[in-house]
Amino acid sequence: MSDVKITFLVQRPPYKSENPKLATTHAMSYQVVEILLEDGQTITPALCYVGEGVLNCLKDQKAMETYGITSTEMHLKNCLLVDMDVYACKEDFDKYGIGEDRIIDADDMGADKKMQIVPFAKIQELMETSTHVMFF
Amino acid sequence: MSDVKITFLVQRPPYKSENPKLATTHAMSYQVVEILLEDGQTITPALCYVGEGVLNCLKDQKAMETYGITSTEMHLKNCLLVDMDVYACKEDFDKYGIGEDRIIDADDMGADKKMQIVPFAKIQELMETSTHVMFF
Amino acid sequence: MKLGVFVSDYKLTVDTLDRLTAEKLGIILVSNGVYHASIKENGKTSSLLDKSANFYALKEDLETRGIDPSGIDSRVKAVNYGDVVDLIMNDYEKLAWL
Amino acid sequence: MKLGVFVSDYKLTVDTLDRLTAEKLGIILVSNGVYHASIKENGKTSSLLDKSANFYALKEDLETRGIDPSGIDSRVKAVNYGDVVDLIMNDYEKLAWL
Amino acid sequence: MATLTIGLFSSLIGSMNYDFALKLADAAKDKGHTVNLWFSGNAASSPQKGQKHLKDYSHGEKPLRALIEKGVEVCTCEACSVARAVQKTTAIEGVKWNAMHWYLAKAYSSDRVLHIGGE
Amino acid sequence: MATLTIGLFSSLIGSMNYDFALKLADAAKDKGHTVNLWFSGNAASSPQKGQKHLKDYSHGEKPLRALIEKGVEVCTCEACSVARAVQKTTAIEGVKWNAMHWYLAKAYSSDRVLHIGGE
Repeated sequence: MSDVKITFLVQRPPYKSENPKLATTHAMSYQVVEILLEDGQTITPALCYVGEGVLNCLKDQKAMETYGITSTEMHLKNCLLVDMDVYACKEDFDKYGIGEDRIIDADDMGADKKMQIVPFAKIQELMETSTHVMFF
Repeated sequence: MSDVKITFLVQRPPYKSENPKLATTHAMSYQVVEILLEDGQTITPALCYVGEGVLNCLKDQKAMETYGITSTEMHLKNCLLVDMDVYACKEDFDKYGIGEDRIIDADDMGADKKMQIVPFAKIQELMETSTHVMFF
Repeated sequence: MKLGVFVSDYKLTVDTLDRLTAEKLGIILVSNGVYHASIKENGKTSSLLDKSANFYALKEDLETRGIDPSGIDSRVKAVNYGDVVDLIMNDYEKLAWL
Repeated sequence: MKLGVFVSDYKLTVDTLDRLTAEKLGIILVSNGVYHASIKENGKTSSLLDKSANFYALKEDLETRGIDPSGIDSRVKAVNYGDVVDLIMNDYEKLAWL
Repeated sequence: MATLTIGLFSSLIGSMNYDFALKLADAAKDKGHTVNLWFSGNAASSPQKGQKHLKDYSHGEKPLRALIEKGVEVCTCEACSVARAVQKTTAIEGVKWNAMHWYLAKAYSSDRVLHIGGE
Repeated sequence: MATLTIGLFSSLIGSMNYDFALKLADAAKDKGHTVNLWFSGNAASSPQKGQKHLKDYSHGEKPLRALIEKGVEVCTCEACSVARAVQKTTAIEGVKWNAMHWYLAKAYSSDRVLHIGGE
């Protein structure tokens, strides 16, 4: 039994580049990675939003209506739905004046998980306890 | 007889994106554009470097030796060789402490033209007297 | 000159817009540029909006990012693609993209 | 943690590097990041170099941009691709790219 | 009615500049203007035929074909395209192939030029 | 000797991150390390065969083939590639096609992961 932790750190706003979205889809793939690993081997992702990256977490993104593509919001909801740990930096929400009412949840999809709003120190700790970090 | 002036404004350093190079090649094509125009119609490009864009103008770029691609320096030399007007912002060279000895020329290729180091006000004037501007 | 500048990013790495002057300046916020119309940092609106210019923000790009066009800064007018075409053709002679 | 950070740009739009801490921090300047090792703005060297870290700059990327590796800031060591591999394998456990 | 030339240098997927340019071209055409569209830089890989339309990704082929159908002139920079392994034989029909002077010549006769060269 | 996995998300031409990743992979392999290379995002258009090698443009096909020859495992994100009209049938031989969990599985067994996801 051996687990490898990976921190996916999103530092940039959505849509300007594909990378913030790819952070969600890459992290999500931990769900199926076992088919390429040995028994008992697992990967645990932590998906973290810091800096302008927290702008990914605004709800009511209408990318499907406006441009016909899946919104970053929908990707994030899917992450919560499969019980992934998703963290966003409290200091940055405060800096941008983003209240909890504007932050994505997946309640309507029946998810138990919520986005975890944490101080940057917690994200630092996640990086320290991870085997690998990936900055998006 | 009618001339259309286009200001090509390069604001970004070389190699990070292809665009600063594409400014030189697009401007250069004024040389052959007459085959698509009527008699007496001409285009006059002004290629201008401002902000971090002036870092394109450093000489001794060894992109061919290191990565096997034509350097931005070589593209700029070719522009001077065909007598294009190339301007760079004096304030920005001063800001970055770049002396004339470090700035590209095409003397070795027999070019008569030199890069014209001008105050930003001159570049502003070029934009004002142009029909179109293209920011790279 | 009558210059329409498309601002497509939030954190700009170029300062050209701060340096140039235009008798008539239009700033059209598109893509991540629309955050300038909506996001306050530490309670302050974007300094871009302090410029002497007419401001527009593309509705589709606001909505894509979860921003309600009716709630943006009062100095900025929400416009759609058709409006942008009219701005380009009727109000500004030269166009720049940042 | 022992963290190696690749800085690939000159004007950074992200501030993550300013916020994180590491017991051992290596900053490897590549692509346009190499300007931090060479360009002074208004006579001042890049504030990046004031960080408590070991600094490296990729020779190939300096030379591509017309910068002589022998003339860079004394706090920065010029390295080649093989050296970068050794830094990755021997000196830093986690790697980040900015 | 006037003429607008759009120069696009961004990739099909990623920045959404591509989506912007196509929607703007469409809106201008709908208002009766003449529209030209030039692809250079990373936009020059976008005339490749056979893009699979997945909902997670921006898609260009269908709207590009619709623009051409509507009479928008679309041209790609040949050198930029072939360096990216896009060949005329496997490219979207109706896209013209030319060199950079095509863009300058269109700019010559355009009332407005929007050069989308950021990134 | 150790294992390095590089994840690359940048386009073939443009940022020079692609050139960097290929040169780093080559240098690591030369030192006897095991190297894996994952293409996603705009890098996923780079396995397209038939890139014309022009001196003005970065070129990936030849160095990529050389890396594969040397034993570097290269894999592209299938969804990212097909959305960009890159098909298996016209892709560079030896490049694997898989989904994102390939990258995570390689990361699992790697001593070092360099994720080049900027831009």
